[in-house]
Amino acid sequence: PQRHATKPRCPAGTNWIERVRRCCAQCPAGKFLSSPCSSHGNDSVCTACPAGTFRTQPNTLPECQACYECDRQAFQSVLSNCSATSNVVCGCEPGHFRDCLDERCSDFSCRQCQPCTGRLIQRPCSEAQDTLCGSCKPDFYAEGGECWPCRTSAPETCGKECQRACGSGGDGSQG
Amino acid sequence: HLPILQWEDKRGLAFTKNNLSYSSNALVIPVSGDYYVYAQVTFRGPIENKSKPNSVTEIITKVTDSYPEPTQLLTGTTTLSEKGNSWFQPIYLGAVVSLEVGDKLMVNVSDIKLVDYTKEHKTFFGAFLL
Amino acid sequence: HLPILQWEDKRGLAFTKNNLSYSSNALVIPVSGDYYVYAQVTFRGPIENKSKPNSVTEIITKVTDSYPEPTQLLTGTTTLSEKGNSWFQPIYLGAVVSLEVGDKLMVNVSDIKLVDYTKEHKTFFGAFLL
Amino acid sequence: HLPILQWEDKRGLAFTKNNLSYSSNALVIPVSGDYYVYAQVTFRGPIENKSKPNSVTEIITKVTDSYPEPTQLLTGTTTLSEKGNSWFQPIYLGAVVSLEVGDKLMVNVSDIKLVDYTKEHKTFFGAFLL
Repeated sequence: PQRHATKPRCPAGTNWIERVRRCCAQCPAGKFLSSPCSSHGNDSVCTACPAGTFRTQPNTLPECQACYECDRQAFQSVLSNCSATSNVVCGCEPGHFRDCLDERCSDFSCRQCQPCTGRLIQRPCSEAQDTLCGSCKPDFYAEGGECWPCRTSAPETCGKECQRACGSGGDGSQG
Repeated sequence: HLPILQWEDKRGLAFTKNNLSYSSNALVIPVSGDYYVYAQVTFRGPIENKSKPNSVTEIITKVTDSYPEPTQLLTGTTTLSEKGNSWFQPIYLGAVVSLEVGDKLMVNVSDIKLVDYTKEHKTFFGAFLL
Repeated sequence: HLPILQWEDKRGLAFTKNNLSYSSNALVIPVSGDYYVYAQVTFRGPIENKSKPNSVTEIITKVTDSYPEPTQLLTGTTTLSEKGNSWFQPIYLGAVVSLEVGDKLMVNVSDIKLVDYTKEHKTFFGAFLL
Repeated sequence: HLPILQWEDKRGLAFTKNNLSYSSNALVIPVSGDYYVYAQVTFRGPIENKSKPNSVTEIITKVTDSYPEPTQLLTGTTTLSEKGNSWFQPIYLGAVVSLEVGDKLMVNVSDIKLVDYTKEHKTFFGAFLL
């Protein structure tokens, strides 16, 4: 047998309120149900969500949801403030991108964009993804996975790659 | 939304205590009141053709007739150290929440394939009325 | 002493009942007895101009009129793996403790700037009488 | 079986609540019913002439007259990041289980030498009747 009494179907725009065992009109977004309707059902008492709380949908809940906060110390920025009908929306400060914790990216941390020192930028950093670094810039040569300015190389240590990129002199004298 | 864990409520370590019934992946609240709700999920890897994730997340959510969207009640998110081949990571959550009769409680996880289902003493979910 | 966390006690999921009250960063015990006390703190980083700490600590402490020093009731301390860029680490604590009327419960943390306070379902604190 | 932890039940943070008695390393159940059983073990290292283990495990087990083998009720097992010299790792477990009068509850650990016994607020064990 059904352990909890089945709830009757309520007409559209109303919800079953167990405490008073009747269907009451929903409160609009931005409000909550502070006291249920009386017998004729559409006089629900709705109260505006207090500051710092919100409801995005029509509801018959006894309280509003607490707004999230943007993690300013961890490089998040506020894209839109919390209102009575919408939660705060956070992004990342310039120079940072979203490192998502799940596919929907509902939770993310803001990571510093990589600088691509000495490299060409194939795709600039954006809110959604890190910079994509390309090959070494002109007058730079690749060594040990990094790009080094030609002017810092010395003839005796300028290897094949260095000579290719910086010319035979190796000290960037032509530059 | 994140995938929802399915629960075995008959065999072995029954999850449903004091006439909490369990249907379509959710614990159904039989009487309004304050409940201590808890869940542990043990994540583990590696699993074939999947690299080690940066983090794992467990969320206990509530669905109610009074509101069209699920409400996140408790969340545990932890990053995983990069190296290391086979890994285990349990996340335990528990707290008191006010619930209405008919409310449904579910456990969502960041990646259902990483959940160690093999033993019910490693991954479990329940609630009790105060 | 380690810094004490401040808590939201009214809005959203937060509530106080059976005259367990919250004042000046502490839960105040209304009647003597055994309580199940619990708290989860989610730590996270990196944050501006701070390198990653070796470890994070959460302590639930009790202050009582009959004893001048706070008593550490429950402690969770965990080391963090060195590498890794952004990191998350929740610590959950919970146990039964005997408390007297007027006792105050607080949560101390190793570094308040590392606490993720942005969502109520990630960091929370509570108690109930058995 | 894994080694069993011994508990200090008199001094300080008494573990035994609501007349649960404690004898030969086990909590003895005084009356049948549903109990919320919980335990936290803090593991730590390094300890002399022992390299850092890959993982640590905590298991709450039940011994009952009606069954010769211990039953694993709750298990927490977590891998440890390789590097790092001194390390700490707490594991908290808690859930509702149905117990019979005379049942014994124990906590087993993967390596007893790694358990941080020094303070009872770091490693604790208890239960309460719902």
